[in-house]
Amino acid sequence: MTDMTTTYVNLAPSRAEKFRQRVLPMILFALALAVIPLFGPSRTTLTLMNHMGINIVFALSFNMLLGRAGMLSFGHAVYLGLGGYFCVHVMNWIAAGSGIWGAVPVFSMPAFGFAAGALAGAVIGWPSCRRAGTPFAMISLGVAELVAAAGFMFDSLFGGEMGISADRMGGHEFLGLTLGPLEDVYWYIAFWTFVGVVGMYAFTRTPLGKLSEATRDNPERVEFVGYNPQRVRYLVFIFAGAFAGLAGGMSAVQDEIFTPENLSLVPSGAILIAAYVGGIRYFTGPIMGAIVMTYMGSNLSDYTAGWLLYLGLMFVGVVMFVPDGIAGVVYGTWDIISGGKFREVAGSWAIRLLGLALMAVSTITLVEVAFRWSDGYGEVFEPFGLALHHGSLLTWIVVVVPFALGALLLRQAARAENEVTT
Amino acid sequence: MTGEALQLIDLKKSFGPAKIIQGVNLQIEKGERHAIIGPNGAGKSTLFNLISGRFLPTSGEIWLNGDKISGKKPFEINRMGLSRSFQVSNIFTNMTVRENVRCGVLYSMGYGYSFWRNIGNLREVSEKTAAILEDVGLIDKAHLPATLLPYADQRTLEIAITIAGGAEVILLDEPTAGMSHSETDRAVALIEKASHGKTLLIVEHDMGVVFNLADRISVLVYGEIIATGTPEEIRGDPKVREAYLGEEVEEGVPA
Amino acid sequence: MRSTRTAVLAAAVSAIAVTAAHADTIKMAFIDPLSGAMASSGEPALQSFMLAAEHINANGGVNGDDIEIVPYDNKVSPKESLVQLQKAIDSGARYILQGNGSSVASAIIEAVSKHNARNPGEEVLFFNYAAVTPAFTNEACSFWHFRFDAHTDMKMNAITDWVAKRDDIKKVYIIGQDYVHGEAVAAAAVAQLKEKRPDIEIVGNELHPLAKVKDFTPYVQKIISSGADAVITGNWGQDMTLLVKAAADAGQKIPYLTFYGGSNGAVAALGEGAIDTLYQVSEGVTNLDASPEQYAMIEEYKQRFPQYDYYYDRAFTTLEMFDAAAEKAGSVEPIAVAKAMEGLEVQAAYGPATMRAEDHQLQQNLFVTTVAKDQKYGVDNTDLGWRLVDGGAISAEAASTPTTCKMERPE
Amino acid sequence: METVVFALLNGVIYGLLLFMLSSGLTLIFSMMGVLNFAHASFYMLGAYFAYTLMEGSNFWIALFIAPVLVGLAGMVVERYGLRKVHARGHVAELLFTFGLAYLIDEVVKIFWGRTAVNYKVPELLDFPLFTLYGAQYPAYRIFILLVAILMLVALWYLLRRTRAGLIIQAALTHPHMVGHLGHNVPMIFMMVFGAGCALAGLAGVIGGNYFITDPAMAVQMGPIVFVVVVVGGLGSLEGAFIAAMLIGLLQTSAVSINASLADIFGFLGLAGTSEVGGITIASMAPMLPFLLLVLVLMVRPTGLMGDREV
Repeated sequence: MTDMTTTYVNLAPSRAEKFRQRVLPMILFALALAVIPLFGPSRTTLTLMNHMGINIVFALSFNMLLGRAGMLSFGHAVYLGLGGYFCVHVMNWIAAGSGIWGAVPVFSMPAFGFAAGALAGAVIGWPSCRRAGTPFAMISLGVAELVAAAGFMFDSLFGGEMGISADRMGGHEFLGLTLGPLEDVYWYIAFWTFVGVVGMYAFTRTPLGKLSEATRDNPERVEFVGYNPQRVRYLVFIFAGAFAGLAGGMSAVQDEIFTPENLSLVPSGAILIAAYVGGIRYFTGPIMGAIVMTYMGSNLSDYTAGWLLYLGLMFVGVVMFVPDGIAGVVYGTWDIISGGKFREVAGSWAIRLLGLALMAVSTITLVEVAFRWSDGYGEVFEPFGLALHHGSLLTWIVVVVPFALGALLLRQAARAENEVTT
Repeated sequence: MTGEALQLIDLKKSFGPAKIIQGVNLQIEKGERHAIIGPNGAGKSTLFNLISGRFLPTSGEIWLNGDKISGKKPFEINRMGLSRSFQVSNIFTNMTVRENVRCGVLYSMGYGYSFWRNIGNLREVSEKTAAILEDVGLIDKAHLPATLLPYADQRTLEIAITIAGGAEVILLDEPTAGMSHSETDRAVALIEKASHGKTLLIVEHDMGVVFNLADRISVLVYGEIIATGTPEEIRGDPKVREAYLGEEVEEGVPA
Repeated sequence: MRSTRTAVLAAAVSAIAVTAAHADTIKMAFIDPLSGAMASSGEPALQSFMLAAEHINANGGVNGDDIEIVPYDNKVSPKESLVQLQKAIDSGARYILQGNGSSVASAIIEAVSKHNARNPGEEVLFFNYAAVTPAFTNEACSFWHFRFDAHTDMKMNAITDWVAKRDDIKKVYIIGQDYVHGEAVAAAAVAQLKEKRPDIEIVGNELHPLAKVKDFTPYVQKIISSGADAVITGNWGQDMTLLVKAAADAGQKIPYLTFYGGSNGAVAALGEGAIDTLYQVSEGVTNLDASPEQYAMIEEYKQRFPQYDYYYDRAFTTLEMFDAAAEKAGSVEPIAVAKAMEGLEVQAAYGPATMRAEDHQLQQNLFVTTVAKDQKYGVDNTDLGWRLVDGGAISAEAASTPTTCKMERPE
Repeated sequence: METVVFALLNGVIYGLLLFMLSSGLTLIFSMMGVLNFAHASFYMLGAYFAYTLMEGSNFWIALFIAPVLVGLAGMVVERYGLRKVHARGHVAELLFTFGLAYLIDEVVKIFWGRTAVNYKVPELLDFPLFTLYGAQYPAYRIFILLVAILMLVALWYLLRRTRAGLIIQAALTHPHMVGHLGHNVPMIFMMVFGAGCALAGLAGVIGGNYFITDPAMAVQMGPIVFVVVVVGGLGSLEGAFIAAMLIGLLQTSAVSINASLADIFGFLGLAGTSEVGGITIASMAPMLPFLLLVLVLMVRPTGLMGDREV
């Protein structure tokens, strides 16, 4: 028994390692959340960050399915929507102040969203989790279509097209937060984002969380170690629904309105893209994806009419060339730098960056010129004082030459890196 | 009948018109090490799949420790104390070696679908996992992702997952297939140690391993058991020599 | 959108040069879809507002200040609209322009009311130019919201007025999308027809799911079997075009009275099948009699934005009324402008327009028109254009409906 | 009676059109295991290509050239896109086609604008063929019927009577075996993907002017095509045919049923004035395929005719 204990100590990470790997990132995350308001962000920034917080929780909950359990869902917004709708109703009950509702703080909304999301997951997951793989993906699509249609049919629950709105200041103060000013809402979102992130991280450390990964890798083998993979998927699905509902509760307070559009395939597709671009194989991937995509979704459209095309290109590019997403790139880079191999790869990296930049120049020029040509207002794309008209030779030089050059450089960089690794 | 760990009664399995298992009767005593041999295509893997619940029998019954298990699902059978390995390594590829074994340990230790416990704090689970890794000799590679293991180690891990749950009846499907001589010797030693005091049913092509390990041997040909007995009896059985061993002697390797 | 902005601004540079004395600009945030499929509704509206602003600025501006229309793309998402709204407010916009989608409008009305309550002294006004849910100027009315388009019930009033005049219409079929808007249209049609022409039989009243039907032939078959003389529908988008197309394919030549027949691309999609089948009710079409200035404006629009047609006349009315209100109030502060706007009357292109004080609903003439060949102005770059039908001019008084609005006004 | 006749006629035409779309998707899925999310986008491309070709030539030329162009586009997508993600499994492939659908949508908007284009029925076919119960029946619909049946026969002939068809058949039943036949598998994949897309393109050519050619047509048609192939059984052409017909007929006939839920479940005490009770079968018609999808997959995960659970 004694040597067993010693091996046990050897195997498990040491206290210091545990602290460095698990606790420290959480402390840093909490610190970052706490420090942000010191910079005096504008209300626009606060609104954007609040939406980032909501999307971080939402993307992580989506990744409980796709990244952790191998279940591709095209309808995850259903659970955020149902959780959020429930919270909006609860907020209205609070504002009406009847019965015990008057005592419930609006601050606790995400807990209600969590419960509603779990319930929705339990009900809808029962039929849909009996299948995995493509049938599951298709069922999720079908269910999403049905729920979104129901959203328009049942006015008393979903408020029809106009949706249902509520007032976040309807309840009494909690922790000194009236939830009126956006600064208050920021603290609320920060708190619940932290709870959501820690909660979902903790989930990966439970037996069920581990089994969900095992089921993703090899559902058949799971059966032969005593687990029912359908049950594993179903339970994970309920939790994913619950955390999506938590995000719904956060959203209900931030935006104070829910519309049937929140249940539709559009937000489901958006969160799929965010999680994937962030990197579904890493716990932090969807967090990065949510931050980047929320920012781009709200701000890219200020700069170009082609933002949807850019997002699409980016998504396809990630699927094709960077399957581990932003997180994969970040951690890969970090590994190389911390492994002291930076010098070896610096050359090929520089080539690669240059290649990417050239490709970007070419793509952006093509897209911008194409959009202006398509609009037909005779407007000309004028970066850096260059007049790039769709008919001019210069434009096509700016499109073709950097593209060819960039492709060449990227190929060379790939070859160089192959040599380093082999 | 009390001493029987596993009992197959007139077991049949057909895929469409093809009758793969045609009426198998077999009793395996508790603590017995039983090997099944036979040419390729005789239905050995199908038999394993029937016993472990992966396939449903067309007719016939299977009893485990006095309970009927035919018709039950694999995970139910596993929980009743029967565990199996696979011919082709069937492990959790994206997890580490330690996590692989831990998945095998969890259910039997009562942590089922628990989502309120931190797996790192489950001391018994960690100890049991470490003990198994130590036993099978993978302790040094505990933190490697399973995909990065060399082939023989993956086979070992396969066995480790199979025995991790502490099942009383263990089914091993060609555990040494594709291993070198020294690797095979190590695997046999491991199997002997791991199956100590347990009931073992093994399918194996390596006759050295079979005759070394088994208390009794059954010969399966075209879905039927043509002989069962001690290694000596089987060696001397003319039917077996004709149907199986003879072939092998002439052609070297079973076709 | 950006390209649009620069396109208009390029021309506006000269105007600014002339009126360089104007130091201040009044920012108006245009929050509507400017990318994706719905951009075809947002873009022409943005262009209309920009053109209108350009003309006002060229004529001396609003109390000497210039209007600047700043576009924000909301992707027709209510949530995204709230992000863009915050962005707009922070960038100094005190006036919000929006119209596409009652869900977005409802979100903005709510958000603006809350913002104004939580940030006194920083009030924002919402000019709604196209979201037509009646509730916005009835039970859900708000002091901070002004609507420049006739709402569903008013448009239905115009339709039923016209139907009432047509003695040959004895049977009416009502079909709509299965959500609040479709239900409201159906309810209004039934109630108004019963009152104006009790002898008319409603031979069908049917809802179908929103944007899910691909083949309307079975619906049209039901309509034909019912023997209807006219069809009333609140459908928009594909649901409207596909419905009318299926009717045209079946050789049906009865009026399909729509709210959104004038949307971009509808006539192009239907081709000649639209003639005398597709009807719409609106605050004006280009082929109505108008002043030479109006014709000049229509032509300038078409020349500048060849992809679209002059459609959003109410955009011009909106800014004209804002200009007049600011002048009357002597200020461009939202509260003062809002109060000045109440009860204000301006002369719009196709008749007088009055902002009713009690509910902030613009009262204006409405016109029932249909598609015909060889008109002065075609649409969708075809030779088909809108023509006023007999008895199709409905006065503002006739189109008006009472309101249930109980407005809370700031001191 | 008249409703039955119309429901049958229109249901069959709609079903055949659905089958045209889903047959290509099924072919692709059977061979490659890829559920092509962008399939409806190729349908849209077919309609737009035909519209543009019609401006320079006529409908009949477009009818043949446009599907070929769509097929070529499909081959390019397979060769330079899908093949790169193939090694990473089906989810990566599904996601690739998901992103591709976004891209095609945007590119179509750049080239043809954001609103509908006037893609007209050819004048030769623009006349009422006969009058049925007071409604004229457009000749073009019968033309769709003929083209669809022709395609059905051609597909059947190709699969049952030609060498290429035999290889494809072999691949349908034994997807892992094709490689052993000594055939150039990547080449076959590329051809099959191209052919599948061309079929979708053909559906676009004849469906684009039957319905409306605008940038939303892919999004509108996409989900229903998935429903067809999944309900029919992934990888089964017969299943796709049956499911397409079933959904075509179901949708068109449900429209003519005015009964509400209260009428049907009234015995349970459901009132016609309540929100649920007031829903009519007709208003639910377009949702029925999705309901069918969920039900079929719960009861029979392989679909109606499929034998593979993916």
